[in-house]
Amino acid sequence: MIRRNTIPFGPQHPVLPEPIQLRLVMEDEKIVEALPSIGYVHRGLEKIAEKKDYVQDVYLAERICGICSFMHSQNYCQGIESLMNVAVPDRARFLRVVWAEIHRIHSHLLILGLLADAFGFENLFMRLWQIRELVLDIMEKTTGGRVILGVCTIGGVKRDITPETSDYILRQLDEIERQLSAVLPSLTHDYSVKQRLVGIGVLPKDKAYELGAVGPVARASGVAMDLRESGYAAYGELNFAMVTESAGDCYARTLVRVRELATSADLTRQALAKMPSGPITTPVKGSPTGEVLARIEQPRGELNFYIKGNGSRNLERFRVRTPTFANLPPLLHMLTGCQLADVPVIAICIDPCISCTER
Amino acid sequence: MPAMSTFKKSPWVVHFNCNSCNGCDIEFLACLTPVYDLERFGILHVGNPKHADVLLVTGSVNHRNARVLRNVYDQMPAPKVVVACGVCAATGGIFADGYNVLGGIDKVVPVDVFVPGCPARPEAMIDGIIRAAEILESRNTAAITSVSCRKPLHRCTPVPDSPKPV
Amino acid sequence: MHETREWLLGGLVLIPILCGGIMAARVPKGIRNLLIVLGGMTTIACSILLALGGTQRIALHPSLGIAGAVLEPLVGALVCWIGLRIRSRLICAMAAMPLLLTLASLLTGNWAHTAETVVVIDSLSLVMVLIISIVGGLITFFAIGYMDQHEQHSTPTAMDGGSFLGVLVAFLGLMNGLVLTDDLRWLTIFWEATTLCSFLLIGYEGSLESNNSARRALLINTFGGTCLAVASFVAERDGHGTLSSLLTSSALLPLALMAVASMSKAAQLPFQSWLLGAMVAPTPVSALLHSSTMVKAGSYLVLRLAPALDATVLGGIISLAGAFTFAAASAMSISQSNGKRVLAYSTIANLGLIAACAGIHSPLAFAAALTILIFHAVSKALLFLCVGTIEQTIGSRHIEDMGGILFKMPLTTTVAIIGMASMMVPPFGMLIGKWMAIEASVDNPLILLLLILGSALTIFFWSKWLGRITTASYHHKYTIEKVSIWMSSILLIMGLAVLTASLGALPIQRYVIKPVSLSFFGQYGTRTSLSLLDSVDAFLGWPLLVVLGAILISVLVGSALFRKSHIRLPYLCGENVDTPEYSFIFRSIADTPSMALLNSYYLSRVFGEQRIEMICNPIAILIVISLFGVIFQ
Amino acid sequence: MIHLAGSIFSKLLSKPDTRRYPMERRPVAPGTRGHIDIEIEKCIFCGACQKRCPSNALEVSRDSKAWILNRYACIVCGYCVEICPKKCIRMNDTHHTPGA
Amino acid sequence: MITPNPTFQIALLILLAPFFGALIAGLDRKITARMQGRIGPPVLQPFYDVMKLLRKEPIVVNRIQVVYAFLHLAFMALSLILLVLGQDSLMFLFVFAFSTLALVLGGMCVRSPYSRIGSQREIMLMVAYEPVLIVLMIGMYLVNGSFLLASPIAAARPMLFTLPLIFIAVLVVLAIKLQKSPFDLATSHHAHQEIIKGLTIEYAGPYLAILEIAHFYEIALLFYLIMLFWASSLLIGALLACAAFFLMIIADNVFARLTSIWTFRFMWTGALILSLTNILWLYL
Amino acid sequence: MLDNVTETTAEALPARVWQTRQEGYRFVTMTCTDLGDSHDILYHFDRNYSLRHFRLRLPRGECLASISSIFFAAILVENEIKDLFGIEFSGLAIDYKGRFILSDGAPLAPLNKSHAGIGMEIRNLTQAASKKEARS
Ligand code: SF4
Ligand code: SF4
Ligand code: SF4
Ligand code: SF4
Ligand code: SF4
Ligand code: SF4
Ligand code: SF4
Ligand code: SF4
Repeated sequence: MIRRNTIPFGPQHPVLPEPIQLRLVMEDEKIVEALPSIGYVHRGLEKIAEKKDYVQDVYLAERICGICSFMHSQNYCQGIESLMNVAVPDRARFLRVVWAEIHRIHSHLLILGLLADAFGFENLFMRLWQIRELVLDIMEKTTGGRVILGVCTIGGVKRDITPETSDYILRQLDEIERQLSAVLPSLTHDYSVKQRLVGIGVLPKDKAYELGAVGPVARASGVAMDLRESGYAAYGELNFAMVTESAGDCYARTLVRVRELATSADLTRQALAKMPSGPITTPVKGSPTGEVLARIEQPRGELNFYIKGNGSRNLERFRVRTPTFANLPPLLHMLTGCQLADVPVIAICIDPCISCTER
Repeated sequence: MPAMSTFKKSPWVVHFNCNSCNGCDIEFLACLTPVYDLERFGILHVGNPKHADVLLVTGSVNHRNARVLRNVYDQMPAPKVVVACGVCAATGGIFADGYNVLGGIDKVVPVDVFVPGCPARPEAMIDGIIRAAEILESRNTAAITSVSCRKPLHRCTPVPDSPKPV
Repeated sequence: MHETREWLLGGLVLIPILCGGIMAARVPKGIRNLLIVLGGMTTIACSILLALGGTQRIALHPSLGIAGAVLEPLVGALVCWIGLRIRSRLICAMAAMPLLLTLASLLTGNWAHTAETVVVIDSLSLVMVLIISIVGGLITFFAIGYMDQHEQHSTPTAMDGGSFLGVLVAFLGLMNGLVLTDDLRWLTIFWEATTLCSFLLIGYEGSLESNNSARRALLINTFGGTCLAVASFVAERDGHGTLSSLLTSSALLPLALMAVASMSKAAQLPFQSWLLGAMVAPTPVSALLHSSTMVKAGSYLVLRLAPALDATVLGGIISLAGAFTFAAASAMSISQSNGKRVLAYSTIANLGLIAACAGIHSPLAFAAALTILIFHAVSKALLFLCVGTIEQTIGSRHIEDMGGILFKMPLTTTVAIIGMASMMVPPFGMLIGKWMAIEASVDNPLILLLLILGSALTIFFWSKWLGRITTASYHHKYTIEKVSIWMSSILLIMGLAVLTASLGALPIQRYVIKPVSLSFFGQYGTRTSLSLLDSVDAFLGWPLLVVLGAILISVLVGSALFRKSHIRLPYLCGENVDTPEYSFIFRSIADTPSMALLNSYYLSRVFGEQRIEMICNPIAILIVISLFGVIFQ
Repeated sequence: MIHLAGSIFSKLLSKPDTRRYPMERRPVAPGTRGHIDIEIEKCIFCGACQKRCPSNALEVSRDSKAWILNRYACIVCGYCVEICPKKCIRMNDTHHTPGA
Repeated sequence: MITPNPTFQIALLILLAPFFGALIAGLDRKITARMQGRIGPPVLQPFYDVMKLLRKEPIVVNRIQVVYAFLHLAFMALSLILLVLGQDSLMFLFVFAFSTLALVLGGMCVRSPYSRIGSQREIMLMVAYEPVLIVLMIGMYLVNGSFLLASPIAAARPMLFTLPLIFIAVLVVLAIKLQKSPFDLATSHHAHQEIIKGLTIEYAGPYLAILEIAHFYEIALLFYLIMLFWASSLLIGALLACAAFFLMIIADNVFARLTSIWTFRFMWTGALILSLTNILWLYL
Repeated sequence: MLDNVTETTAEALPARVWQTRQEGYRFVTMTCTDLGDSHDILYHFDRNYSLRHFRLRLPRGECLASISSIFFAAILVENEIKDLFGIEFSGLAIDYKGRFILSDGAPLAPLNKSHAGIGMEIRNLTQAASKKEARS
């Protein structure tokens, strides 16, 4: 007779840099039910946004989450710009792509490192995070912030990239790729790593679509969906091939992220090369009215902001639906039936960001 | 035992993310990695409050995580210190106005070191933890008995040992 | 002295049977208890007196031989009649065998072959008598207290306490007879009689389950009994009416048959199912059947045979079967959460170990077998009694329900901890036995492998259990157990016995077991095994004493350092709820409290009972068949 | 099978990547948002910075001529620096030291 | 083996072994850090850690836990003594196994799910590696004709030549015992992902220090055990052990953690068969 | 700007959502806005980067049928709206009972306009304390 075990997984748990609780019901070490309990990082950001003025909200939006902070400010600015019919200067659109893609590289390296940590590969974790510091150096050099960049603003960007910094970025990217080439094969080809990833947490394509998976999780299951294809910012003028995999397991998700590192580096290079000259910002007057659902492809997938203005400096409603929020139902699906040892791996593989999920 | 500066040489840190936007968290994690390498000070990142000397908190307190923070703090053996990382942990930062933000973590646990910044830079965190380790050293072992255990455990009633799950 | 000896024999065999017989006649409770004490005490006293007298052959009146020849078919007929009543053709057919054989021997003309019936009191039978009388006696005393309570909360059955206890006491007498007699016919009679008694005891509850179990026990053991009967017939035909003469002959067929008989009684694979079924009976029965009597008859027989197995292939196969049983039963017990079943599998495993050693045919192996036999009897009896007591108190025999009992039932649990420790922890006796067994089997790689795997697996279930009963919540205030004086005193005595026996493990080794095994093997032993035995003997006792000292000091220092003020809630990811009742509740979904539960692992997908049975039973059957294959080679 | 094997040796033998922070301070990139400072002489106490500060970290009082920064509330966003009419708020590139 | 007086030897062992173990642990951490491109802690860090732990508040969940901690320590020290004094090898193994068992029981006897998971896994690991160790002892007997652990020292030929396959299997056991990837399942300093700190989770302060000290003894013990494979020369034996430990560090840095079932399967097939093959050729 | 918005009613909603699912749309999210006397609820769906929205006016105090049986993915957002706006959903596949994102002691339905939603008192407290520090 098997008796069921119930254990809390989180909120204070070392594998989760962020607090969320999964209540795991297990038979021996096999998970039969996993239910999330959230609200440990709910700050009430949507309400705060209504109380601050819409320019201050740029700073607030950046702090929805520190990992892809730039994407949040970018999406917010794009939403407000579309409400106010602001035409963003071309150079600013390209600059946004540069920072967004560099941000994506940092975010992917971060989560790949955490993934390595989740399956107990400390060296790999350390190496990936050490390379990530090179990315942070780029950000610090170009924006003055390591994590929260604070460069996006309504109507454009605040800082320019000079030819020298552009060269610096290119050199740094080469260095990053050189160092990654020594480390990434271990993540994609090592026996012990594959043992922990291949066939773990399988999410079939139809389930992925039905449960609303987004970003690398969806793409790893073969759902071709990448909002960059819709051509916001300067993506319409750059070439890139969407990365998809079909297996739908943790390994596929890892591969998607690994391959996206290359796409992002490539996009950065393209954007730097094709960078038009001109101003980086336009003046913005008035207040937003109307409603919009602004969308953008974040490192973790599709990010939605519903912004409703009422003609005053305060917004009527600001709602955030982040990719992790969409990826939680697929996570529950993947967890059922897996082994306890695989819980951290599967959880990290959706790249959970609770902070933006709960706002 | 000679009063060796053992605490200063091996402060073990447990990290709890309260209401943080992740900015401070990833900066703390960055401290552990090769570029900043906290372990060279003997600092170990432990997952378990029972093994920790330093509680490093990022983010502010909300209604749900206040109790968790308190529990984590209570489960640490004395002597212990608390480091609040980032302005959220100090005052609530940009979120201080939120309906679900109770304020800085000093609302729930006694804080010894505040590290400003949004996010706090790794260098600032290193300063903060080293400072905390010094405070730890100065807290003498005799104070151990004055651990905070908020409530008396009196109301104990016998219960069946393996009751059905609630 | 001769006369006294005969009286002693009477005390050992007849008095218990007599007492049991009287009790079966529904005497009042007071007299009943008196009779039990009388029967038990007499056996214990007689066994000690007998042991003091040393080894000897006693020839009894020749008429007993005739009586045996008459009784044997009668017992067979009785079994046959029961078989008819429970509608089992198979049992009838098998039980009819002795009848037919008697007929056959009448025809062939060697009926009532022996002029005298001999009782051989050698060192082996002395050891057995001591175990049976002392351990068995104590169990019957325990049963007084146990059945009192048991009857209070169970429906009365056809066999109410009186006759039940009667059978229990009579069992001791029958077992004593079994190990003392040298006459093959009497051996068969006692053998069948114990089968019958166990049938009655297992069927005590009268429920469907217990009836089925009783029937299975009868079936399997009758099969063994029939093998024995055939063996004795064949031996007699060849002119060996007694065990001792049979063993000096080189007749393989009777040996093989007797080996099978011993396997069935000792519940070796593939015969293990009856012993597991026997768990439905009240705990004293399990204790009696598993530790000192019934199954030990099987081990006794195989040990008896051991010297005759002199490096034959037969010995190898017996050994293999035993080792295989050891490994398989250990594996099966991993998936068990029912305490009694765990004990049952562990019994099967240990009996397998004994058989494995007996087959190896070396003095060291024999000594190992004897050591295991002795310590197992005491420890296992103790454990069964503990589980019984625990079950009566907490109402469950599931291991997972036993958390925290250290505080609810301090005495029983402490004794149980000693019992469990004695099964696997140095310096207790069982471990010494296992140690010798492994060293003795170094020359048989296959057996060695099975022993190694088996002993690794045993760690699994013992530690699970031990961990669970020592579990304590933070600050539980329990109501302390109330156990009847009969039960608690017996538990205490047995606990102390285990402790002292283990303390004296090496002296016992040197002064009891080594002489016995030398007396059996002195002339046969190969050089290496003798030198190994010497190395055991030369093994300094100090590590064992130091180990015990370390345990003692650790326990004392550890508990002295503990302060109540140091207690904190366990780690539950920070979501503990500090309720006064539980220390393991965490807040979960929607802020509602949820209980953190973590049972031990049973790995039923890997070590599931059925799964392993499916693999192991066929293999075991093949081994049994090959036992005969050897003969016809 | 084991792709890291080679590079761990090169790591072992080469100089560590660690920046020995308290011992050696690395020059920060120009324009790094470290902390803000005020040149109080230039300030006209107009209160614009207080009004715009997203984090309510500033308190300006025209009457008592006070400009107070709560450095434990300032998110170092630099908005005040941008909007100050007198350009008297400066962005410094070093971080504030922790306080107790 | 050098000093004839056993009492003196025992005292020396009890006092020095933990220092030796701590030193190795410190080196381990340092080298690991360097392999990751970090500076790493001072080599003496394990000492500081233990000293600090001893000064902390001793918080526990129940009394028995404390008893088990002491049992673990006592038996670990004892098994080291049995080993170095060359006592019977199986008896040594039993004492050694019980030491681990005490740790497991200490983890099990608290009502903490993580601690219990750690314990269950440790039991699985024990069941996985115990046969290999017994086979090692059998091999030793077959080579040296005696179960005494002193016998390899007297032997002329290093055991490494006669038991090479067993040596490999023992290396795997070493990885398990040192909680190195891919086997760092039950408890480990760095791998806290699944079960935080596994079975030591409910120990704090001085009691954790006791477990640490016991681990230092264990390191010394394992070091000696490896040395036995080249017992004829103290120096070469030590070098061999150093090489083995270095190998462990490398393994720790190039493997991900695998699961307990995988470990179990691997030990009972791969490692066990490897060592049995070695035994078989000794029979031939 | 939001286009492709279809106004619908609470009764007609499930059928429409079902049909949308049949057409191969993916559930994106829901947005609720407090309009004072009623709640404005938007359902967002996506197919190949083109959005489709349903708009629903829910008078205060009325209950809404959950679509979690059609799109399981809606379960979280419905629970969230329940917490933040106090709208009851019938037939939730997993019901967190209004304690999904808010905990005991947190304000009820804080995203409604009637709720001030700002913890000024607390803020003043903390600021006063840390200001002292900042000055010194
Ligand atoms: S998993 Fe990573 S982030 Fe989490 S505790 Fe471990 S090192 Fe820290
Ligand atoms: S998705 Fe995660 S990393 Fe990105 S902004 Fe949101 S919380 Fe931060
Ligand atoms: S201080 Fe800033 S970076 Fe840190 S958690 Fe708060 S908002 Fe995020
Ligand atoms: S029991 Fe009372 S006095 Fe003692 S630590 Fe707890 S709260 Fe303080
Ligand atoms: S047992 Fe309970 S009541 Fe008694 S001192 Fe301890 S906590 Fe208090
Ligand atoms: S908290 Fe629970 S276990 Fe502890 S004393 Fe109270 S009732 Fe007993
Ligand atoms: S905006 Fe500038 S001038 Fe005005 S109060 Fe602030 S610092 Fe002074
Ligand atoms: S930097 Fe930003 S947060 Fe700080 S005072 Fe200026 S506006 Fe306020």
